[in-house]
This record gives sequence, structure tokens and C-alpha cells, in this order.
Amino acid sequence: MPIQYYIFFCLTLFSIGVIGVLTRRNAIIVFMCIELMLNAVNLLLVAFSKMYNGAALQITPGSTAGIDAQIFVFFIMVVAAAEVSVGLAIIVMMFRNTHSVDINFLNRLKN
Amino acid sequence: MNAIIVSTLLGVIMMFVSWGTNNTKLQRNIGLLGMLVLIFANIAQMNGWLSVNFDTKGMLAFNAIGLYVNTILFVITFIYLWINGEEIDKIGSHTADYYAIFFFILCGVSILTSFDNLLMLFIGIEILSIPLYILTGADKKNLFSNEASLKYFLMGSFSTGILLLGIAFIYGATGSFHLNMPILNPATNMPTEHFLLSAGLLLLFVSMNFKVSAAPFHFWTPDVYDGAPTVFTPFMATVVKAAGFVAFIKVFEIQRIALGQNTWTIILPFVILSTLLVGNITAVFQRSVKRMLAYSSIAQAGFMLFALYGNSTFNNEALILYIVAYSLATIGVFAVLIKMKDYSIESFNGLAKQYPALAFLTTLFLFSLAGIPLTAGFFAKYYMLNAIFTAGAGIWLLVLAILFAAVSVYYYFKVVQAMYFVEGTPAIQPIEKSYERKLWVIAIILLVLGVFPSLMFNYLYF
Amino acid sequence: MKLIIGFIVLWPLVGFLFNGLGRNIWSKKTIAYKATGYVLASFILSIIAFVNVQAKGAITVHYFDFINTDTIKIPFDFKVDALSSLFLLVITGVGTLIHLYSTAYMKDEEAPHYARYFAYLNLFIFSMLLLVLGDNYVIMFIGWEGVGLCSYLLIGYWFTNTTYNYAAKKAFIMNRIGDLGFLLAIFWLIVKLGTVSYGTVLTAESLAKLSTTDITAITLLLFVGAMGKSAQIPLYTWLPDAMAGPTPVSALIHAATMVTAGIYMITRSNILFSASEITQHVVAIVGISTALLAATIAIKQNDIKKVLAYSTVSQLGYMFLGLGVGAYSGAVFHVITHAFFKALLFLGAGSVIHAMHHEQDIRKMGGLKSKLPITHFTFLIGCIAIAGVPPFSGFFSKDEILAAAFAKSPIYWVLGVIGAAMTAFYMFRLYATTFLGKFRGTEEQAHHLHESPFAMTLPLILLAVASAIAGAIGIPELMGGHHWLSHQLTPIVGVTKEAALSHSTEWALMGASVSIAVIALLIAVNRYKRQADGEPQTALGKFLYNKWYVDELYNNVIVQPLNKFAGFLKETIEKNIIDGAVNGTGKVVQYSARKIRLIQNGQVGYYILFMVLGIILLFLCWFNDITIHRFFNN
Amino acid sequence: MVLLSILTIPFIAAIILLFVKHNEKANYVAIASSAVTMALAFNIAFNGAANFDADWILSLNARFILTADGLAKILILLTAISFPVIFIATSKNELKNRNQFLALMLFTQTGLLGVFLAGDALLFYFFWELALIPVYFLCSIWGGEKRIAITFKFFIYTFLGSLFMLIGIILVYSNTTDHSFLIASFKNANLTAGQQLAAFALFFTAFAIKMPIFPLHTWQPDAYEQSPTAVTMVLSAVMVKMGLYGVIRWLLPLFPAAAASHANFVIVLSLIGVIYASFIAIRQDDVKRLIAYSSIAHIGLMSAALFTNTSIGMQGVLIQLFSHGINVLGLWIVADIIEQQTGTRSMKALGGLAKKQPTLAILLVGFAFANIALPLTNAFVGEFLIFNAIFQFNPWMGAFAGVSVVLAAIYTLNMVQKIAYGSVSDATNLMQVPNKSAQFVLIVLLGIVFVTGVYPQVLFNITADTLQQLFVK
Amino acid sequence: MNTLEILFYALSVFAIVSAIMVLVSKNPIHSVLWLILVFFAISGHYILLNAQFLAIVNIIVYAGAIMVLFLFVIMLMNVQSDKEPQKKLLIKFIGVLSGGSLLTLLIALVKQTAQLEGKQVLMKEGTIGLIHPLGKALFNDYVLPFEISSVLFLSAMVGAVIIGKK
Repeated sequence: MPIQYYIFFCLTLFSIGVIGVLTRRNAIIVFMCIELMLNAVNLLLVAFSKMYNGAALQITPGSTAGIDAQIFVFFIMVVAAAEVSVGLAIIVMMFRNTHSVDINFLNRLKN
Repeated sequence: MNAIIVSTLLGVIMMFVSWGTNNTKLQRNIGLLGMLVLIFANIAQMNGWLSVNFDTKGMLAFNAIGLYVNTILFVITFIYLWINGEEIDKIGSHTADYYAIFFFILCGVSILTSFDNLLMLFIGIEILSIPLYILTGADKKNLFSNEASLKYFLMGSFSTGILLLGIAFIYGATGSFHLNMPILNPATNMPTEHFLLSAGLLLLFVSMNFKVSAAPFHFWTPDVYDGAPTVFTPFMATVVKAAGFVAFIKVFEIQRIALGQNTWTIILPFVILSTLLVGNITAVFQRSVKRMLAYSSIAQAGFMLFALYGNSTFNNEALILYIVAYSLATIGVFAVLIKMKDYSIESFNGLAKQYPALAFLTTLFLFSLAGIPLTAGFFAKYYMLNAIFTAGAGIWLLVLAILFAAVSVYYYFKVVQAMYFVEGTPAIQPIEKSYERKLWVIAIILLVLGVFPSLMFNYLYF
Repeated sequence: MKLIIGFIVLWPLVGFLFNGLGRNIWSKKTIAYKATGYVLASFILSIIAFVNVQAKGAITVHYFDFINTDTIKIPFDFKVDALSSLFLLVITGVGTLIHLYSTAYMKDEEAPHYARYFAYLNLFIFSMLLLVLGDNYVIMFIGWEGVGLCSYLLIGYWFTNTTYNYAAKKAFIMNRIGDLGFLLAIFWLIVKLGTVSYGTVLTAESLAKLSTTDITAITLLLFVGAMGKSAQIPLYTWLPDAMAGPTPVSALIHAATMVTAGIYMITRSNILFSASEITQHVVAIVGISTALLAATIAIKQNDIKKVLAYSTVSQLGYMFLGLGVGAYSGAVFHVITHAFFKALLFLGAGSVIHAMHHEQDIRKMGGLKSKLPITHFTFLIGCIAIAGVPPFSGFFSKDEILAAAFAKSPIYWVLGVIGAAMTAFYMFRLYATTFLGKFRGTEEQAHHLHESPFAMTLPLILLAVASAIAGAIGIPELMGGHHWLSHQLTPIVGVTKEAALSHSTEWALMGASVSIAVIALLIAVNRYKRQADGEPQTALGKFLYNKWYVDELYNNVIVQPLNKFAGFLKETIEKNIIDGAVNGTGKVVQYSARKIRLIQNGQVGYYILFMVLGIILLFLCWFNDITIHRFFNN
Repeated sequence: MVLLSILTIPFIAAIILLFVKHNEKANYVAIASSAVTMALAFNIAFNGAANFDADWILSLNARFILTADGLAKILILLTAISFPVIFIATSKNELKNRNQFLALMLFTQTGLLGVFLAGDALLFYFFWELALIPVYFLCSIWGGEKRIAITFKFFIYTFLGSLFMLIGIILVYSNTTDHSFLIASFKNANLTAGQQLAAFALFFTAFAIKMPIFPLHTWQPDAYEQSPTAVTMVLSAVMVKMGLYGVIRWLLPLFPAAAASHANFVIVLSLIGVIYASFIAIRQDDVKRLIAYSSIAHIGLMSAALFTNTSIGMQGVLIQLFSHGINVLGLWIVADIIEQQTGTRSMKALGGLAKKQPTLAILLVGFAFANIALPLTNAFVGEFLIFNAIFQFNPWMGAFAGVSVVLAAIYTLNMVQKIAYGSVSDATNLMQVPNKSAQFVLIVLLGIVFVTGVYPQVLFNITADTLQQLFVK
Repeated sequence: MNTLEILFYALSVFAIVSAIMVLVSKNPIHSVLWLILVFFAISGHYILLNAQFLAIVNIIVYAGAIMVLFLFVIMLMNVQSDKEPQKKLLIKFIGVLSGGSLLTLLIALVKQTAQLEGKQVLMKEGTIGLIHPLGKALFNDYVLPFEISSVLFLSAMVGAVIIGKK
């Protein structure tokens, strides 16, 4: 499978995430779209990992080239989990105070 | 390495302290003591007395400048905590937890001054950012704080996404996360044209710009700095931002070649000038001093971005001096601001009459921010301009920079005018002498560096 | 000798300082004695200097270097030669008399003002002496501006009167315009010759270094200076206004000495002037025009001092005519005689005014002959002298100029004679209206009419004698004299070129001019011995009465437009354009601040949108750059 | 060491003053310190002084070097004379927190002296700003009604100018062979023609704003009008000289080619300014503004003469720097006395001073005539040489400049007439007490006017060596 | 077209459609569910690439833990679909447009990248995605970041305490 296909696919997912961030007002959905972006990157990294691994394997069998990308993905997931916990805590806190998760209402600070 | 380990340990200790005692004063003092330990640990490594060393497998690389910046930032943090200790207590009932968070952030700072791998950059940035989202929202009942926190969080996460896409692209192009990834064509010793790499670097550039609040990725800054509890704003605006700059430089010191020097000299000035424009011009009409300072921090970031223009010792010197001058002055101004009952410029009216010393100190800090001679801020700007000129920037860039510097004088001096020339009673809480004395420490540092700036660099050379 | 010459100048300065600093201390008597005494001392020293010059020739003394840098050296030197020693005598001599006269004339003033008056007078003498003694143009210029200053101070002596202040200011500014010309001439000399000392500038070698253009320009500029100081067209209007000052001042400054500075300067620079044909013509034409213009105006004036003032302008015109036609010694001669009779006339007028309690309108006088016998008699002598009736002094000097003018061009002569006739006419109109006929003033004035005190009449008598006999120093060879003055000045001005005229022509010319003058004076006496002029009726009369409307012309054509221009600069250019641009910059910043901050609208969605757009923009930037470079590299 | 002490004395005195709350005592301290400074200045001016040289910023190779040549001497002398004179003349004026006022004044003096003594570009810039900042506070705190906005404009304007200079310094510094800020190194810097031009433009902007040259002058009349008179005196007597000093010390020797090729431009600009300011002065009613515009005109002449690049012009300016300072100081003091006692600066409301206070009127007239450069006053010598230089450069320009001689007479005499002459106005009638101390310093100043006017060689001797340096290669 | 390709395309289309559904669903709960489907699709991709460990982690951490957390929060807030606020159409359009242009730009860049031409992704095969090599790498070369990420969790924990505690 050519790498470009993966890149295109991942970029599409990423952009859908971006579009989601731009078009939705619900803070939680926005956050979910950001998670979608992260997932797209994850897949992209794995695809690159396999690309390098495949190339390396042809020269040295048993090579672990490209494994760092998968490790990176692992770390992204770890970080995402931490981020989600904090993020949801913030959203909940916000909701407690305003009874809304609409980001359009986040406009007291401006100009 | 010492700094990372010690700061983590201290963070954990502070967590336990929060369970162990409710005496905020004790917590505070333990925190300050911890800061001293941290500074000592870092200096120990800096001077080679004692350092924990193990093979980081290319994840971290410690060099003199990184360690020196660590020291500087730790000392600044110490001064910050020392001055603002009591104010921090007033935000909720989590004093020790805040200190823990500060230590975790400093761990992130240490990582950002020493990372040698994009993975560490990512983790460092996240360690830096996530606690900040929390600090911003620390004033739980305050809607502004809530709002700022959520905005910061959403935009920060978004920029993380951009950062990761950039890293993925770079990996796709080079097959490595290492900072010294092969970017030069061994045959020609010139960068090969690699669009994926360039795109990755550009995305990285964008997200780093976001972290240091450069336009047009600065939008979070005014709202977050404004909405966050006042006591935390200077920390965010100084130490965190400075760490961001160090990381920024580390990433692009070598990598920018891949973008092509020509590209660099187009997009960087573009970003710098728009940052200076937005920061300075928007600050002009702020009624709230806090918000004005938020915009001014954007403007100052624009100036600090100049350090990225070339790479020479001048840049490092300039950035170090700028960080010190800017951070101390900002902390000083905020230390006064926090004593204000509201943050409008009018509340400063007549301050000079009631608290002449305090007004003088504020003036000094603002002068330093504005870059007026006799204060460290002047030499910071001077070194910066000198550095970019040496790096080959055109005169026009310097001229534009100083035009904006002149605009900045406009809004900084509005506060000075309010303090000295406008009659009125300042809306200020009573100031103790001891508090003033703490501010004098900052002032003296600024003045000494304002006359003998090279004191800052002696370590680097001697 | 160095000391003597130094003290000629220093005594008046001492007097100035003495009176100026001690104005609140000394009594009026002390002031008067000292002031007069210092000038008298100067006069005596001047005589010594004069005698010395006669015996040993010109003396140059060096005191110190005024300016001494590596590029220019201007020494503070004095030069006493035939020309300057003559001027010294006239200045200090007439000066002494006028000081004496003033002691009585000004006796009503309070002590501080009395002292101030004499301080100014002394300062004037000091400046005038600097002017004539200086051995280079810069020292002359110092004196030149100094006399302008004193003139300003004295015209505005009664400073509470606003009109007088305007007159003083006008005098100073018009003088300054002339001074500018003088200054530029000095610069020109410095640029071309590197020096301003007479000893080097006024030599044939220097002349050789200068091109014709240079000489013409320098002399014209010098002449501009002379125009201002000596009240020639177009810078003459200040002089009649200068009559605002006390009458002795008019006598001293605006008749006898300061206004002749221009003549002195041109005579001093005669080598340069003779080298430029154009300038000579300009000088002559300006001179004769001024003479005629002023004479016509004088005919219709009713203020006793105004008549004399215009007469002065007119006489100065004559002198310039003389200079223009190359009769330098003639001009100097006229300066000397004019100094005597014009000072006499002014002092006489002062005496009349004094008697009339500061009434100056001649229509309100008349019949003063009997009440003021000495004044009347001396005044008459003055009138005769100025009218050019032989053997009084005016005749000789005027005749010398006219003869030279004829030699140059008969037109000059004809115009000169017309002027002379008018002079005779208006002087005797003045005389007749004032002294003959019946008294036309108020009862009270008539009651108080009295002859002036001795301190005033003595100078009158002395001056009258001088006016009568001063012609002796310049009796032409034609009449068997040997023209002492002319010989005196020969080393400085060279031989006057009037030899071209035959004796018979000269006699004829002389006869013609004298007879025309006498006829004119008889007409005047006849017409005005019973009545004064009423309001002018004819257009011409009004025109002359209003001084050709020159003041109005200047006011409307020069002063008002410049004033408006200044206002335009102040109100429009400065406020709106230049400062407007500065403030506008500030406004632009403020405006953009208001607008740009609206982008920060508080909506996270927008913020992220802007970020995305920023990313796209950066990419486009970079993309463009790459494409452009690729385009150029391929 | 003398040079260092002349800098430190006012500085230390200023710090002491901050703690002297008593008005009278504060006055004494200020006058005493400035008198000592003056004594030192005289010593330096007539006996010379050794250079002071010390390390400053090692990493930039900037040195703390003070030198006093003729140019510096004459300006130090002016500065040192001005301050005691100002202190004495304004000692009776009512000011709140007088000690702070005096302290700031002395800080300004330190800055000014430093500017004139600095032999290192960075040090020069440093003092340049140090002189400005106290003035900002002085004007803003103790100034007139519109002081805040006006002073701010002034500050930003000049600050911007000096920032331009800073860029110029960076530009030259980066091209010096030994990376140093010394004048000598700056002179030997390898600048391309374009760089030289850019540096010239940058330096010139700073100096032109400070002088100020048309059309960058609009801050000045406002600032003079709104400042407390003591500050106005400093501004116009000494501070504007900084710009001219900068031109002589830094601009002309460093960028001779650019200066020569733009001489025409600068001279024409200066001369337009001269005539322009003179015309505006004619229409001014406010005494302070009138003097301000007159000052612009005089400074314009000096700047024009400087760019003629003639020894004679330089000589004239060197003298005139001093003379103009003294004259304008005298005028300001008189104007201040009048304003203090009558409460107005409008000439319409004044009149009859000669009757009410003859001594003051005489002094006014004296300085007025010095202002229009009457011979035997000090200004004559300077302006004579200046006009001469301009005339040498271009006769038409010389003639054009000469018009200012007439215009100066017009506006100055206007002022004299409206203030001193005429009948006593209501405002003038308020004048009762002759200010003895002020009159004393005025007489001293007038003495200087005439002594240096009659025997200018005193000043020529001081400045001779500068002329040698600049024109004897 | 072989099975792998079919699977690739199927999963991709499925993922993209689900992702779009996340955006267009009015009901937040539906969005969460659609997002879980996206994650499953991505896990499928991981399996195609023989990155089994990540596939499992993705399902456990993301689809399992994180999305459940989201679901909880949404439930907690009791957000109704009919109350769900919508942005203005214009804004939505601009959002789509800019997202689209970002996509176009990036794709154009990738297309122009010569170095990627002909590069293949190794499917199905390769052992690096298995837990054993990953574990070795993690605890050898990546032990430092692994340890340091604990700091992240600690701070997140403290943060949750600060923010969550009343």
C-alpha cells in the first residue's frame, strides 16, 4: 500500500477534526474533534513506522527501525488520557458555574 | 538531569505536604525551601559538583546554556513565589498543590531546556501545559477564570494536534525524532528539498508560535492572561513563555535550514511584525492594566522572537538578557497590580502620592518593559537588535521594531502618568514595607543589569 | 597716540556706563556735566588726532584681535586718516553742542530718564566713532548697527507712547534690511579676499582679484546698506517717522551724523565704487530720485520737524548723487556743511517747539520773529545756507556736487537744480510760516512764548557761524580758493574728475542754480509771510501731503501680505499640516487600536479559525517563496 | 578623575536632595552642588582634564570613557553655568516638593554632562536618554495645564528619534573592525556607501528631532510652553544643544561622505525652518512660544552652518552654542519673572514694564538685542561666522538665511515693545517686588553676553583644538 | 485489488463517514458513539498494519476509557439534542472551507514530495507492532520519557484534585 494513501486518509481525518473544531459549539464535541485529530496523527505515525520498517527489513531482517513511531503513538495516547481527564474536569467545572457547555458563551473576556 | 529529578521529587513531596498539613505558611515555606534546593541542585550540575547522570539514549542533552537558563528561570520562579506567596494562598485552599504544580511545571521547563528529541519536546510541552490549564482555572468560582481555563485548554489541545501532525510529518520525512535528524544532503551539504519535512517544520513552527503567543496564534493569550487568577498570570507570562522560547530556539536552531534561509527570513519577520503590531497596537486602548500587560507580553514575545532570526552567541545572550529583564519586570508590575482593587488604569491615579516608593518601583518596572536606558530592558532590546543585525537582518526590520517599541512606550507610560500626574486616590490595598522591600530586590537587579548587562553572561564565558 | 585714539572712543562709552548705571543715583546736574564733558573730551582728543594726522599722515592702531581663528582674522584696529579725522571732528563737535543743547532742552525730564537720555546719546557717539574709526568693515559694521540701536532707543525714548515705539521699530527694521546688504557685502569680501581690512581690501591688488560681477555685487550690497542708514529710496520712510524722538536727537542722529554713515562708507570704499560703472549709475539715480521725491513731499508738510526730516532725506539724496557721479570730496563736503546747517535748523526747530510747548504744527505758529530773536536769526542763516545762497556754506558744497553731476550728465544737473529750487522753496515756506506774519497759536501759548536759555542758544549761534563760514574749507579754485578739503581727501578718494568743465561753464551753471534758488525762495517768502497753507485742495497737493502714499503702499504691498503669510504659516501650516501630521500619526495608531482589538472578540471558535487561517497563510507564504525560487533557479 | 567627579557631583547631590524635605535647604544643596560643578567646569575649560577610561560592558567591548575637548568644554561650561543660574533665578518660584524637582534637575544635569563627555557611542546614548527621562517627569509633574499630553508627545518624539540613533549605533558598531564603540573605531568602520547613508539618516533623525529642525520641530513650542520655566531653560539653553553636539561629534566625522552629499538637503531644510519659525514667531502672542520659535530659528542657522563643512561655520557654531545658551537663558529668566509676578504670558496683556520695573526692562532689552545678534553682544560673533559660512557655501542660501536677521529684529522688537513699552497694563501693574536674586544672575549673564561679545577670543581659545581635529587632517 | 486493499478502503471509508457523522450529529451522545466507531476503524487499520499492541491500546484506552468518560460527562450534563446550540451557517461554511483548504494544501504538499514516491507501507507483516519488541524498546530506549510521563499524570492528578474538589 503506498504511503500516500495513508497520508491522504489521515489528513482527511485530521481535517475533519479541524472542521469539527471550527463548526461545533459544544465544548465537549470540540474536544472530541481534537481527539479525532490526535487519532489521525497516531495512524499516520504508525503508517510511517511501517514504511520505514518495511524498507529496513529488506536490508536487515529483524530490524526494529520505525519502532520509535509506535512508541510515540503510545505516548500520545498516554498524554491524551491525561489531557482528557483535565479537560473534562475543566468542562465540568465550567458547567457547574454556567450550566452550559456552549463555547459561544465564553465571551466575557474579549477585546 | 538534577533539575528534572529534583523538581519531580519536590512536586511529589508537595503533594504529600498538602495532605500532611493545613498550615499554609508552612506549606509556603516548604515550597520556597524546595525552590532553593532545586536551584542548588541545578547549580550543582552546572558547576559539575554533583550530578545524576545516566544514559538518556539521546532523549536529553544538557549544555551550558540550557542549564544556565534553568538556573535563571528557577531563580525567577523563586523570586516570584517569594513575592507572591501570600497571594497564592488566597486562591482556594490548595496551597501545597499549587506548589506541586509549580514544581511539575519546572520539570517541564527543565525538559524543554534540554530535550534532544521531539518526543521529549512533546512531553515537555504537555507537562508544561496541562498544569497551566489547571492554574488558569484555579479560581473555581470565578467565571473569568473558568472561561480562560477552558479557552486555554481547547486551544492548547488544538495546537498540540498541530504539533503532533508536524512531528509526524518530520518523522515521515526523516525517520527519526531526534533533533539532529539528517537534514543535509551528505553529497552537497545543502538541505535537500523535502516538502514533507518543510511542512512538518512549518506546523511545528506554528505550534511553537502558539506556545510563545506570537501572532496570528496569540489569540488565547490576552483572554487567558486576563482571566487567570492574577497571581498566576506573571508566572505564565514569564517562566513558561521563556521556556517556550528556549524550546523554540532549540528546535529551529538547526532545523530552519531545512526550511531554507530565504523562507525563514520571510516567514519569521512576518510573524514577528504581526506579533509586534497586534501586541502593541491592541495594548494601546486597554482600560484594564492586566489586559494591557497581556497584550504587552505578546509584544514582548515579538521582540524575543528576534532571537530566532540568526544563530550566534549574540542571540543567546540577547534572549537570556531579555528573559531576565522581561520576566523580572513583569513579575514586579504584577506584584503591584495584584494589590490593586481593580485593574483599571484609573486605580493607579495618585499612587505616587500615597506610596512614592511603590510608584517609583512600578515606574522602573514599566521602564524596563519599555526598554528605557538604565534598566535591564534597554540592554535586552539593544542586544536583541544587535543580534539580528549581526545575523543579517535589514535595517527596515530594526526600524519597524523600534517604531513598535515607541508605541509600547505609549501604553506603559499611561500607567506612569496615572501614578504621577493624575490627582486621585489609588484603589490599592495597604502595602507592607516588607512587600516593598521584596520588590526592591527586583528593582536592584534590573538597575544593576541596566548598567552592567554583561554580568549576565560572564558565566557563559568565564 | 594709541591711547589718545582709544580714549576718543572710550570717553563716550564711559559716559554711557556712568549715566546708565548711575541713573538713579546722580543728580541731573552731574549727569549733564558728565555727559557733555565726556563728549567734549572726545572732541579735544579728536582735535589732537586731527592735528597729528595733518602732521604725520594716517595712523593705524591695533588693540586686540576681535576674531582670530585659523581661517579668518578680524583685528580690532582703528584708523585715523584725513577722512575719519574729519568725521571725528564733526561728530564730536556737533555732538558736544547738541549735548549742551540737550541739557537745557530735556530739563523737564525726571533724573533717571534724563540720565537715560544722555546715556543713549553717549552710546550713540561711541557707536558713531567706532563706525568711522574702524579699520575694517566689521568694526564699521559694529558701529553701524550700534548707531541703529541708539537711533531705535532714542526714537522710542518716550516709550509710553505707542506711536513712537512703532516709529522706533520701523527705523530699526529698515536699518536692518540695509544692514543685511552690508553684511552680505562683507561676506562676499571675505569669501573672495579673506579679509575685510581697508588696508588690504581697498587696494589695486585686491581690485585685480575681483571680477566685475564681484565688484558690482559688493558695491551694490554696500549701497543697500547705505540706503538703509542714509534713508534712500526705497528705505527712507523711517527717517521722517524718526522725528518722534526728542528734537536734539533728530539734530544729532537724523541730520548731522548717523544718516551720513552711508556717505562715509561709500567714500571709504570709493575704489570699489569707482570700479563699477553700474553701481555708480544706480547710486546717482537713487540719490537724485530720493532728493526730488523728498523735496516734493517737504513742500506740503506742516510739521516743522517733518519738513526738516524730508529736507534731510533730500539732502542725503544730493550727497548720493555726488557719490554716484564720483564727487566724493563734494559729498563729504556736503556732509560737513549739512551737519552744521541741518543741526542748526533742527536745534532751531527745537527751540521753537520748546517755546511753543511742544506744538510742532507750523500752521499754528507765525510771527515768532520778534519773540525768539536769536532762534529766528540763526534759523534764517540755516535756511539760507541750505538753500544754497552764496556765500553760505551750502552753496559751495551743493555747487560742487552739481558741477560734478553736470560733468557726468546734464540731466543729473537739471534734476539737481530743480531739487535745489524746491529746497529753497520749502525751506523758506517753513521759515516764513513760522517766523513771519502773525501768531496763529492759542492765547496761552502766546503768553508763554520766550527765547530759549543760553545753553540752547549758544549751540545755535555757534552752529550758525559754522553754517555761514564752513564753505571756506572748500572754496573751489574757480573762485580763487584752493579747495582745502579736496586736497585733504585726495589720498583717499583721488583727484575729482571735474576738470572737464571749462570755467565759463562752471560760472554759468553756478549762476543758473543760484538764481533759480533765489527766485524760489522769494516766491516762498512772498506767499507764506502772511498765511499758512490750509488743507491741501488739489489732487497733487493731497498726493504730496500724504507723502506719495508710500507708507500706505509699503503697508499694503509688503507688510500686510507678509503678516498674513506669517499668520497662514502659524494657523494653517504649523497647526494643521506639520503638527497635524504628527498628531495624525498618533490618531492612526489609536484608530487602528480600536479596530484591531475587535478581532479579539472572545469567541474561541473564531480564535481557532484565525489560527487555521494563519497556518494556511504561512503555508502559502512559504509555498510562494519556494515556487518563486524554483522559478528563478530553473 | 575631574571628569568623573563633574559627573558624579550632581548625581550624588540629586540623591541627597531626595531626602532633603525642607525647601530652603534643598535650594542650598542644589545651588551649592551646581556651583561646585561650575567651578570644576571652569577648571576643565581653561586648564583641560585628562581622559577617564574604565571597562564597562566587556561582552560588547563598551568602555566608560570620558573625554573633554574644546567642543565638550564649551558645552560643559554652558551646562555648568546654566544650572546654578537657573536654580538661583527660580529659587523663589513656588513648587510643591521642591527637593524632588531639584533632584530631577540635577539628574538631568548629570545626563547632559555625560552626553557631552562620553567618548563611547553606547555611553553617549545612555546619557542621552538619562538626560531626557528626568525632564519627562519634570515637565509632566510641574508643568502647565496641558502638560501631560504635551510632554508625552515630546517624550515619544524624542525617544523615537533616539531609538533611530540606537539602530545607527548598532549599524556602525557591527561594522567596526575591532567591535568597539569608541569614536575612533566608529570613524574607521568599514561602511559601504549605502550603510553610511543609512547610518547618517538614522543619526540625523535623532539629532534633527532634538535640535529641532523643521519639520520635526512641533514638539518644541508646546513643550516649552507647558514646562515649568526652570525646565524650559534647561531645554532651550542646553538640551537642544545636544542635537548640535551630536552632529558635530558623531555625525560629521563619522559619515563625512553622506554628510557632504546631503549637505544641500539639510541646509535647505534648516534654512526653511529658520525663516518659517521666524515668521511664526512674528505672530506669537505668548512670550514663551515666541522665544521657542526664535530658538528654532537660531538652532536652524547653526545646523545649516554645520553642514556647510567649513571651518568658519564650525567655529561660529562652537561659539554660538555657548552664546545662544546664555542669551536664551536670560530671556527665559525675564519671561519667568514676568509670568511669576503677573500670571500671564500673553503679550497683549503686558506692557509698560519699563515704567514699572525699569531694571528688568533694561535687562530684557539687553537680552533681546543679544538675541538678534547685535554687534558687541556674544551672538554677533557666532552668527557672523555662521552666516559667513552659509554664504560661502552658497551665496543665495546665505542671502536667504540673512532674511532671518531682519525677521529676528521684527519679532524680537515686537516682544520688547509689547512687554516693556507702552503704558502700564493691568497685568504689569501687579509687578511689585523686584526679584533680587534673579536680577543678580541676569546681570551676570548680561556681563557674559558683553564680555564674550567684545572679546570672543576667550571662547575661541577653548574650542581651538576641536577645530583642529575636525579640519586639520 | 486484494483483500488488504479492500479492507483498507472499507475501513477508511467507514472511518471518514463516521468522522463526518460525529460532526453532523445533533445529539452529543450520537457523536460520541460515532467517534467510538471511528476509533474502531482506526484500530482496524492498526491491525492491518500489524500494530497489534496499539490496536488493543486504542480500543481499551480510547474507545473504552476515554470515550466512556466523555459519555459520562455528557450524561452528567444531561444535554438535550434539541437544545444543542448550532453555529451560524456562514461560520460553518467558513469553517469547512478553511478546513478544506488546509487539507488541500497539505495534500498538495504531500503530492509534490518526491521522496515519498513509491514508498510502500508494510502491511500485515513485521514484528515491531507486537508487544514484545515494543516493550523492549519502551524500557530500553524510551525509559526516560516513560518515567517522565508519570509527572504528567501526577500533575493531571493534582489538577483533578484542585479543580474537582469543591
